[in-house]
Amino acid sequence: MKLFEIVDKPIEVEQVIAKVESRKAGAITTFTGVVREWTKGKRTLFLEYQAYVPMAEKMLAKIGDEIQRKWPGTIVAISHRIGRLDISDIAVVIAVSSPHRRAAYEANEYAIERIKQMVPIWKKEHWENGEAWIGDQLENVPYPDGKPNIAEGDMK
Amino acid sequence: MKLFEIVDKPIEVEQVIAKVESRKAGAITTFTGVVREWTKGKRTLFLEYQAYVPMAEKMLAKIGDEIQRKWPGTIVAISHRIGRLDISDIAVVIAVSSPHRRAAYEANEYAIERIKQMVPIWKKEHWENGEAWIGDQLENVPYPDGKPNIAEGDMK
Amino acid sequence: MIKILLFAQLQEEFGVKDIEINLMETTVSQLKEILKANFKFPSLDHCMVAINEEYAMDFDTVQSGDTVAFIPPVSGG
Amino acid sequence: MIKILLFAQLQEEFGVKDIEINLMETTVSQLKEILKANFKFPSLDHCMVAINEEYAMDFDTVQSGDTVAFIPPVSGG
Repeated sequence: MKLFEIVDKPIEVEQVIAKVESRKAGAITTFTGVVREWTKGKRTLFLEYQAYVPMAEKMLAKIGDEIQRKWPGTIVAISHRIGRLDISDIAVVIAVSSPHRRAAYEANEYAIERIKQMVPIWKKEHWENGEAWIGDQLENVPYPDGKPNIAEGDMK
Repeated sequence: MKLFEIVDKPIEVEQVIAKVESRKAGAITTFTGVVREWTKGKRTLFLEYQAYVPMAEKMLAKIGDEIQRKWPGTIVAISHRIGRLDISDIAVVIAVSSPHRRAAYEANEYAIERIKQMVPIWKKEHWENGEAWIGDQLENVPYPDGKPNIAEGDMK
Repeated sequence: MIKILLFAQLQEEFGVKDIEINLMETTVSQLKEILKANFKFPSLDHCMVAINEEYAMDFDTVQSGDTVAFIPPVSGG
Repeated sequence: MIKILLFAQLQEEFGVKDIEINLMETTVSQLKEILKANFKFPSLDHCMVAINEEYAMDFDTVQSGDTVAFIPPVSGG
């Protein structure tokens, strides 16, 4: 059972949840990122995800380590899909179990923020009238020192 | 399809998620409350949940209304189980879909806090050496004016 | 006739799930006093009250035909 | 021999997924200069760099046998 994985097949939420189940858990949170049809008035037809697979899995595991240090007692599993994804397809599932709910929410949100900062996965949007690779960080602030925040940090 | 329900059968997370799926959604969060074996060093054998069913469903729907006003564009579904639950059984699943992730996390956490404040559902803990109905609010602060916070409010 | 519903520890203390009592119009706080005077209800003061499935305040009115639920501190989730 | 991996828009701009170049020990920033001098790489300055699957800084050393990946702004999730 791989807690952190890049896959090219559909992801089942229940299967990611199953990886974090524990008799110590009182709360399990999931985040599911799905392909949205409309973004700022622009219609997406489909997406294409690419990853640097071995490094992406390593970085997902690093996020898991960070979470276990910050929120002891949590268990994290993350699956991210690559390839062509249609509207409503699942791109990513993050599951976190914890004895108590606050940590399960916080750790889950931390995971998605960190994925968007530092995991080598790229999304190409295909619209009716064009296509483009999206760089989430570029849409926000360029890296202040030419690098992303690789060290664990506070979330934005 | 009932978005807000009290059930006496096992809850499937995928089925609650299915109720909030939408082509407008980019993020779906779930919270799953499961029966924890150990709480503050005390071992739980099993739990028993009781509800004032029609009022509980009405209050869950009220929480859904509050969420739609606070986070427009979200869709919420909540299933809560009653009866005897064993360790790791699912007591509650909250699913929230939203165009963007921040609202999906916030609305989800708001829902569980509100459930614990005002939905007429009770849990009886069965330990090795006894049993007791648990009142979450009593463990915290008694209602300042003899009433729970029924009006929508900020979360604690 | 007012129907009174009991849950959780109240139900166990009292041994039944509901009671019907004959009363004319009254308030929630008067109803609580009547119940405390006539029955053993040690947890009653910790309870919320709902009239016809909506939370009610002490000063709210209860009348014949209403269903009044006594709601001990909840613990769902 | 240093293996260079390209992704996303870099891969499309350049038309291949990887390049091998013969170089002795160098730094990340020197490697970037060499690539910019020899190839058309308009997006290179916006990229992060990873050496053997770990993020690296401009002053880090690259040596023969290493795999260097140029990582355009990521957009997973």
